[in-house]
Amino acid sequence: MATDSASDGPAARKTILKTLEFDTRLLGMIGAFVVVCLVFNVLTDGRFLTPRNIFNLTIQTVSVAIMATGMVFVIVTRHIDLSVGSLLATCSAMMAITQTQFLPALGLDFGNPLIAPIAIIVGLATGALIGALHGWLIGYLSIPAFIVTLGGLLVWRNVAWYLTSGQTIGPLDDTFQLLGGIGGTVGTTGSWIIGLLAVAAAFIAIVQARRAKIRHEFPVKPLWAEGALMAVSAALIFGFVATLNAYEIPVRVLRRSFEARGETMPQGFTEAYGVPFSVLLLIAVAVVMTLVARRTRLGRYIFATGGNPDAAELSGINTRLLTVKVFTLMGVLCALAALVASARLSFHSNDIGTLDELRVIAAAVIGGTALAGGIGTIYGAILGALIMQSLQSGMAMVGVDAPFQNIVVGSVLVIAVLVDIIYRKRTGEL
Amino acid sequence: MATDSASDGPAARKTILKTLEFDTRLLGMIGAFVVVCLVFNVLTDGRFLTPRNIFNLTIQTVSVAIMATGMVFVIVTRHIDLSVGSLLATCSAMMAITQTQFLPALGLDFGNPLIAPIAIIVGLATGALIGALHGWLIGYLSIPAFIVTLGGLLVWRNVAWYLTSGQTIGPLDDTFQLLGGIGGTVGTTGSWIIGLLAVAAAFIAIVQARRAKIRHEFPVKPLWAEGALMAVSAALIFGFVATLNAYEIPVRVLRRSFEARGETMPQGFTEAYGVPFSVLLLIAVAVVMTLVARRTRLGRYIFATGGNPDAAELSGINTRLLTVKVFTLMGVLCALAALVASARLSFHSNDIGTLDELRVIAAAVIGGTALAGGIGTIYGAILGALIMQSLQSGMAMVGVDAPFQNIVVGSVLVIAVLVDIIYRKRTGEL
Amino acid sequence: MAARTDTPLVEMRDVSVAFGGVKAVDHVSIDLYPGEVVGLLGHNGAGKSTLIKCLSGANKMDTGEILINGEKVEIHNPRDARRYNIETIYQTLALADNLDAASNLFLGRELITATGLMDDSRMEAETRKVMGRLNANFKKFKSPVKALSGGQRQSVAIARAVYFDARILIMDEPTAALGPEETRMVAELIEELKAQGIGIFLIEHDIHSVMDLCDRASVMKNGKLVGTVNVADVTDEDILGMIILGKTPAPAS
Amino acid sequence: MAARTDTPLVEMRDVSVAFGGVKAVDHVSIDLYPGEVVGLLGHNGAGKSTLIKCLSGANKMDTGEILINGEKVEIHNPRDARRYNIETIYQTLALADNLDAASNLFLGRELITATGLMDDSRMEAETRKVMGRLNANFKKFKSPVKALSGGQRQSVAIARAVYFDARILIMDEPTAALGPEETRMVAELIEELKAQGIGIFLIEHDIHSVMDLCDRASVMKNGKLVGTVNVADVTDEDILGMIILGKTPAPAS
Amino acid sequence: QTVGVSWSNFQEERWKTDEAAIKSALDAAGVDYVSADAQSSSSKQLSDVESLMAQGVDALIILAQDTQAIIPAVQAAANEGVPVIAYDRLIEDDRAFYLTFDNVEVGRMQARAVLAAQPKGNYVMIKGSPTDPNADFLRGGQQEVLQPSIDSGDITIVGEAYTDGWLPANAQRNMEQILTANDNKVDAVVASNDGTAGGAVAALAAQGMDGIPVSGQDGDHAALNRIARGTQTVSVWKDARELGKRAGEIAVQLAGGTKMADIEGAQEWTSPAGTKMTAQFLQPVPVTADNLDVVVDAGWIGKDELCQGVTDGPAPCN
Ligand SMILES: Nc1ncnc2c1ncn2[C@@H]1O[C@H](COP(=O)(O)OP(=O)(O)OP(=O)(O)O)[C@@H](O)[C@H]1O
Ligand SMILES: Nc1ncnc2c1ncn2[C@@H]1O[C@H](COP(=O)(O)OP(=O)(O)OP(=O)(O)O)[C@@H](O)[C@H]1O
Ligand SMILES: O[C@@H]1[C@@H](O)[C@H](O)OC[C@H]1O
Ligand SMILES: [Mg+2]
Ligand SMILES: [Mg+2]
Repeated sequence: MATDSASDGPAARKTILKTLEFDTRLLGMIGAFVVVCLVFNVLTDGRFLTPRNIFNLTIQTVSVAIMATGMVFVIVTRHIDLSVGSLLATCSAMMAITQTQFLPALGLDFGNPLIAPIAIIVGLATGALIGALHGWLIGYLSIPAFIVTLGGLLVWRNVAWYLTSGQTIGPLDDTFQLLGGIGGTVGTTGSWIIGLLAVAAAFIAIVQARRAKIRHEFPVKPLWAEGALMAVSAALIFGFVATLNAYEIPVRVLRRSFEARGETMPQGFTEAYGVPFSVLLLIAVAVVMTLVARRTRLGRYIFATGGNPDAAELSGINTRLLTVKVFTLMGVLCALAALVASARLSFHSNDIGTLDELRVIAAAVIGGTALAGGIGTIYGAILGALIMQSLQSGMAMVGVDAPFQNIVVGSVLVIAVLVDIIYRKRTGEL
Repeated sequence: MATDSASDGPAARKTILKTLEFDTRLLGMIGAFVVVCLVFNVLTDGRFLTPRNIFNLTIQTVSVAIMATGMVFVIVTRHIDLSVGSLLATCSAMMAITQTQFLPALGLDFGNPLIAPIAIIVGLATGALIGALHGWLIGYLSIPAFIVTLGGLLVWRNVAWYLTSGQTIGPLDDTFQLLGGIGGTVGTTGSWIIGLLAVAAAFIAIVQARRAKIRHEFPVKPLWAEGALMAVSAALIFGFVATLNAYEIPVRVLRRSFEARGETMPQGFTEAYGVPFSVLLLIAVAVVMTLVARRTRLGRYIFATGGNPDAAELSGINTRLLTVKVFTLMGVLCALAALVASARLSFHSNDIGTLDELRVIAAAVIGGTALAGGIGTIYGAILGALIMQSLQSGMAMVGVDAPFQNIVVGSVLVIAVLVDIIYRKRTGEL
Repeated sequence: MAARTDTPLVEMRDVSVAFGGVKAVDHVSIDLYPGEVVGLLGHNGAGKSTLIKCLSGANKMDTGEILINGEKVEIHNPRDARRYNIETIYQTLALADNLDAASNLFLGRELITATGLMDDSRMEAETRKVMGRLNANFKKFKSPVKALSGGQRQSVAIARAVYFDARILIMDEPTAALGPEETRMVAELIEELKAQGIGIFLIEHDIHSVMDLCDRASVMKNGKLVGTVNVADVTDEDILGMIILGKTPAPAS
Repeated sequence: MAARTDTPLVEMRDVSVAFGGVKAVDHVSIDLYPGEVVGLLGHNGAGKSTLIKCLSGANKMDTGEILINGEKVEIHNPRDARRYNIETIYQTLALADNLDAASNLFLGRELITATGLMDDSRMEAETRKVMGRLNANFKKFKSPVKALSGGQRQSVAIARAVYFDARILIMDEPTAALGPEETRMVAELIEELKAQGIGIFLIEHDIHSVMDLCDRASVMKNGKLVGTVNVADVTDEDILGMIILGKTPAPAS
Repeated sequence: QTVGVSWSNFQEERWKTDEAAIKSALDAAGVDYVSADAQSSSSKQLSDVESLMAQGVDALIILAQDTQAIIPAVQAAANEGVPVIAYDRLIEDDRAFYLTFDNVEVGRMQARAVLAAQPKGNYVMIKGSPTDPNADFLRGGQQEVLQPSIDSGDITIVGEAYTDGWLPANAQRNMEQILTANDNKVDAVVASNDGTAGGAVAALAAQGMDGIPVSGQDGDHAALNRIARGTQTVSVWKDARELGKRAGEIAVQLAGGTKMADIEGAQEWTSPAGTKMTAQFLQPVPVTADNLDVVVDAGWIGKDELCQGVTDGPAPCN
C-alpha cells in the first residue's frame, strides 16, 4: 500500500539513527539551521556560505554563545537571568579600567605582558562575585530570580557607567584584543594540529564509552556504527578546520604586517587565518560545560533540581548552595563573554551587552531548554545562538532595512522552532 | 516570660486579621508599598504624598497596570508574554492612523464624535487578533510562548514602524485624549458619586457573601468583623476620592478656560480634577478581571491549568483553546493600555511601550504571581505596578544622578520583594 | 466461562499502544457489561493503566477500536470520553494542586448561578456531602489539595469520579492510599454503583478485594492479555498464577 | 506490653507539628529498637507522614525532640538525617521525573571514577542488580522515571532507600502501588533488613501486612497517638478498633 | 530655586559632559539641580517631567526622546508657568526655547569631510537608531551633500543600515556583513556618530582597511584618538560643555522671568513642520586631523589621552 511504503521511509531512517544513537533532537535543529543558511546563500548569491562569512559568523556568535551555555543551567534549575547583558558591561568596564587605569597607575605600563592576564582575572572575579551575590539572594533569601536579576539589570549597567564615568574606554591592550576574533587566530598549521587533537579525543571518548559498556555487560552498538560515528565526527571537525583555514588574510593586512617588519611582501604570497582564539575559547567552554552537565555531580544536581526541586532537596542535595553555584558560574561566563565582546570592539563602550539578556535566553530556548526547568543541552544553546546570529547577519548582508530585518528575524525564529517541533513530533521524540 | 509576651503580639494580631479574613499577602505588599512611600516622602520634604503627586502616580500607573492584570493570567497558565510593549505600539499605531488617516479619508473629519469610538474599536480588534494569533501558535502548534512572543516583540514593534512610516502621529482626537489622564476627569461631584456607588457595591457584596454562607450553613464571621470590613472599605474608597479631589486645577488653566468662554474668572475661584477617566478604566478592568479570575469558569480553568496542565486536560478542559483565550484577552488589554498611553502622550510615538514587557512582567511578579504558574492575583499585579511606578517617580523627585537613580530603583525593587517575603514567612503564609 | 449474548456496555478490541517502539499494550481485547465490575490485574508495568487510558481519552491507541453499546466510537481526548459518561479515577489522581477540594471535584463542570458566575458555596456544600460518604475525618475543605495527605487526595479524586452520573467508571487503584475504614467505604460505594447498573473497570493489586468486588477479572502480563475469568469460578491461587506465571487456569476445573 | 530497658535506636518525644494553626501531629512519642519493625497506622490524614518526616528532615517540629541511640540530635534537613544513616521512602516517592532510574537511585551519592567524573555505567550496573531483587519485570533503565508505571516508580524509590547502608529505615506505604509479587519481594526484603539489625518504621494501611511484618504497631488518630501495642499480643480487630474508634485494647485481655 | 533636567537616555558618553556643564552653570547661579533618565521611553519621560514638576522646579531642560510626544509635558509645564528648554533635540511646541546644534548641519559636515577625503567611490552609510528622529535628520543632511556626486555617478552607496540602539556592536556586525557582501569594495564610510564609527572601524581593521575615510560626531575621546591615529576622518564636535552651560544660564534667566525673545542670542526660527520657535543654535565644529588642537586647547581632552599610542601623528601628537 502506498501509505505503508511511505511510512516505511521514516521508520527505516529512524532505525539507522537509533543504531548510531544519534541525538534526533540535534538533527532537527541542525536541519532548521541548514535551511536558514541555504536560503541566505541563495539570497546573497552564494556569499553567505563562503569561508569568510562562516568565519565572521563564528566570531560574531562567540560572546552570546558563551553566556547561553550558562543560561542553560540557570533555566534548567527553573530560574532566569535577566542581568547578563548588564553584568557583561560591568565585567567589561572592570577589565577596561584595570588595564587602562589601575595597572598603569601601579606602574605596569602599556604593553606590559602582565596587563591582559591580570585584567582578565579581575574580570572573572567580578563576574563570579556578582553572580554569587545573585545566587545568594535567590537561593538563601528566596527572592525570585526574575526580580533579583531584573534589579541586577538596572544596577550593574549603571555601576559600569560609574566605573568608567560614562566614557568609552580604549583602545584596549593588544594581547587582550587577541581574544576578540579575527585579531587573534592560531594560523593554519595550528588549526590542523588542534583539529587532529580533537579527532583523537573524540575517538578516545568513543572507545572508552564502549569499553565501559562492555565491562558492565551492557549491549553495545555494532562496530560499524561506532566506526560511522567516528567518521562523522572526524569529517565534521576537519571540515570546520578546513573552512576556517580557507579564509585568507586580506592582501592589505598581509602587506601591512610585512611593512611593519620592514620587509616587502613576496608576490603572490597568501596566508589564512585558521581558528580564532575566541572560537577555541567557546569550544573549550562548550566541552567543559557539557562535561559538567553530563558527567559531574554538579550537573546531575542541576538537572535533578530542575526536574523536581523537592525531590532533590529530600535526596540531600543542598539546593540553595546549588543556586549560588549556578549563578556564580553564570557570572564567570558573563566575564568571559565580556572579554570576547570588548576585545572584539577593541574598546569598552557604555552600552556594551545591551539587550544581550534577550539574545542569550532566546538562544537557550531555541536550543530546546524548557523554561519549566529540567531539560536543556549545552550544544542546543550554542546552536540556538548560531541560528540567531545567522539570521541577523544574513539579513544585514541581504541589505534589508533594520525594521524589516527585525520582522523577518522574529518570524523566522518562530518558524525555525516550529520546524524543529514538527520534526521531533514525527520522530516520536515529543 | 518575656519571650512569651513578645510572641503574644503577632499571634493576637494574626487572630484579628484571621477573623476579618484579611488577605495577609495583600498586607505584606501594602506594607512594602507604604514603606517606599514614606521614605520618599521624607526625602522629598513631604512632596511625595501630596494630592498632586498621588494623582500623577495613579495616572502614570494605569497603562502598565492594565497590561499587568492580563499578564497574571498568562503567567498563571505557565506562559509568558514578551510582546506586550510591541503589541501596544501596533495597537497605538492602528488607532492613530485610523483617526488621522483612514477616517478622514472616509470623510469623517477632525472633531467628528465617531472618530474616537471607531478608532478604539479598531485598536481593540487589532489587539484581539494579534493576541489570538499568538495564542494559536502557542496552544495549537505547541511553540513555547517565550519564542512566539519574542518573535512578536521583534515583529510588532516594526510593523508599527511601517504602519506609521516611522513617524510620530498626532495630535490625536480630543475625545480620544480624554482617556489620557489629567485631560479627562469626572470632576469633584462626579467623583463623590462614584465613590458612593463603589461603597454601596462593596456593602452589597459583603452582605451577599454572608447570605450565601448562611444558606449553606457555613460558619460566618462575627457581625462586628463584617462591620469593620465595611468600615475599612468605605474609608479606603472615600479617602482615595478625597485625595484626588484635593488636587486643584492650576489657576492658569482655569483662567484660560474662562477666557475661552469669554468670561473673567472670579477672584479666589478654585476647582479640582477629581478621578481621571483612565483611572476609572483601570478600576473597571481590575474589577472585571478579578471577577473573571475568581467567579467564572474561565478563571477557574486558568488557575487549574497553571496548577497542573495534565490534570486540567484530563478534567475535560480544552487547554489549547484556553491558551488562545488568555492571549486574546492579553491582546485586548494591550489595546486598552495603548489607548491610555497614546492619549496621555497625545501622540503615537514610535517608541511607545518600549521595555513595557519588563515592567509588566515585573509588576505581576512583584505582585506575587509565580513564574512557575498556578498562583497570582489581579490586585497584586496592580499593586506591583504601583510600587514600580512609585520607585521611578520617587527617584526622579529626589534629585540624585540619573544613573544612580537606576541603581537605587534596582536595589529597592529587590528589597521590597524581600520585605514582602519575610513578612509572609513570619505570618506562616509561605 | 459462559459468553454472554447481550451487547456489552464497553468493548475494547485489539488495542495496542507503543511508546517509542516498546509495546506497552499488545493487541488486548476486553469488555464490560452494565452493572458489572471487571477487575484488571497484572504485575507493575503490565500495561493496565495504559490500556484504560485509551478508554478515558488520555492516550491514543496505535491500533484497535472501542465500542460502546455495540457502536464504534472515537475517543481522542478526555472531553470525548465525558460525552459517553465515562468517568475515570487516574492512578496519578490528576488533581490541580493549587485548588481546593471543591474546585477539583467540579473542575470542568462547575455549578453556575443565574448570573453566570460560579456558585462556590453550593459547590462546597455538595463537596461536603459527597466527601462525607468517603472519608468521615475529612475537614480540609478550604486548603489547596497540595496540602492534603496522600489518602485525602485520593478521596477527592474518587469523589470527583462518582459525583457525576457516570455510566462507565474506570478506577485505577482507587484504594491504594486509603486507610482501612476509607477502603471499606469505597467498597460499599462500588456495590451501590453496581446496583445502579453502572459498569466498572477496577484496577487493583489486592487479590482479596478483587475476589470480593469483581464479577470477572482480566489479567495482563507484559502488555498482553493473559485471559479473562469469572471470579466465581476460580481461586485466589488461580489468579495469582495468571499474574505471576501468565498461565490461564484450565477451564471449568 | 513489656517496656524494654535497653536504649532505643530512635526515640521521638512529644513531637508536635502544626500547619497554619491546625495540629497535624499533637504531642506524639514513639520509639524504635534495632532489628525491629514498628508499624505506624491510622486513618487518612491522621498525621503519620507528617510525624516521620520530622525524623527524615523533611519537616520542622514545632515541639519535641529526637534521640538516636539515646543521644539528642538535631535534624533540620534531609542532609542531617542522612548523616545518621536514616533512609526514607516517601509516600510521594520524591523522584526527579526527568532522570532515569539509576540517576535517581544514586541521587546525592553518585559513584565517581578516579577522574572525579560520574561513573554512569557502574551506577547503571548496580541499579540493575538491586532492581532485580525488587521487580523482576523491570527493564526500563534508560527512560526517565516520568515514563514509568506507578508501581515501577515505587520500586525505584524503594531501591534507593535500601541500597545504601541504612541503620534506620522509614517506609511510608512502600507497597501501595505494587503488584502481588512485587509486594512479596518487598516483604522478604524487610525481613532480611530486620535480620541485619536495621530498625524500620513502616507506615501501612493493610492490617494483614502489619500483623505479618511488624513487631509493634503505633496507631494515630487526628494527630494524636492512640497507643502502641505488641503485635503478638493483639488481634486484627483490636488494631482496627484503635484506628477507627481510637480506643486502646484492654492490656493483657 | 531648582532646575529640573529630563534626559532621554543617559547611556551615551556625551550626556555626562552635558550634565556636568549644566550643573556647574547652575551652581554658579546658586540654583539646585534635579534630573531623571527616561531610558529611551517617551512615556517614562512624560512621567519624569511630572515628577520633576511635583518636586517644584522653576525651569525645565528637556532632552526629548520624541519631538512631539513630549508636548503634553510642555503643556503641563505651561499650566504651572514653568519655562521649558528643548535641549539638543527639537520639541514641536512654540512654548519651548530651542537650544541646539543643528543636526542636519552635523550630517552635512560629516558628509563634507568624508567627501573631501574620498570624492569618488563606494560609500557605506551607517545610520543611527531607527527610533531616534535625529538619525534621519543626520541622514538627510548627509544626503544633501552627497547628492550631486551621486547624480554624477562619482559616488555609489553600496550599503546602508540603521544601527539598533546606536550600539557599536551592531554597527560592527552590519559593517562586517556589508564588507562581505561587497567583497571589501568599499571606499568610505559615513557613520552617524562616534560610537557607530568605532564599530565600523573595528570591522574595517579586521580587513586591513582601517584608514579609509570614516565620519562620526560627539567628539568621544576614543574617536578623537582614532582621528589622531588616522583611522577616523572626522568627528563633528558639538561642544557639549558649551551647550550645557548655555542651557543652565538660560534656564536661570527664564526662571527669573526673562522673556524668551530677550535671551541673548535668541532668534526666530521655523521648524520643518512649521512651528515658529525661539531658538539659539550653537555652531558645531568638525574635528579632523587638521584641527585636533581645537579640542586640546578647549580642554575637552588631555593631550596624553588624545595621542595615546600615536607616534608621528598630526599636531598636537607629533
Ligand atoms: N504541607 C501541608 N500543609 C498543610 N497541611 C498539611 C500539609 N501536609 C499535611 N497536612 C495536613 O496534615 C494532616 C496530616 O497529614 P499526613 O500527610 O501526615 O497524614 P497521613 O497520616 O500520612 O495520611 P495518609 O494515610 O492519607 O497518607 C492532614 O490533615 C493534612 O491535610
Ligand atoms: N508516557 C510513557 N512513556 C513511555 N513509556 C510509558 C509511558 N507510560 C507508561 N509507559 C510504560 O508502559 C508500560 C506499561 O505502563 P502502565 O502504566 O500501563 O503499567 P501498569 O500496568 O499500570 O503498572 P502499575 O501496576 O505499576 O500501575 C510500562 O513499562 C511503562 O514504563
Ligand atoms: O549626539 C547624538 C545625538 O544627537 C543623537 O540624538 O543620539 C546619538 C548621539 O550620539
Ligand atoms: Mg498503573
Ligand atoms: Mg501519609
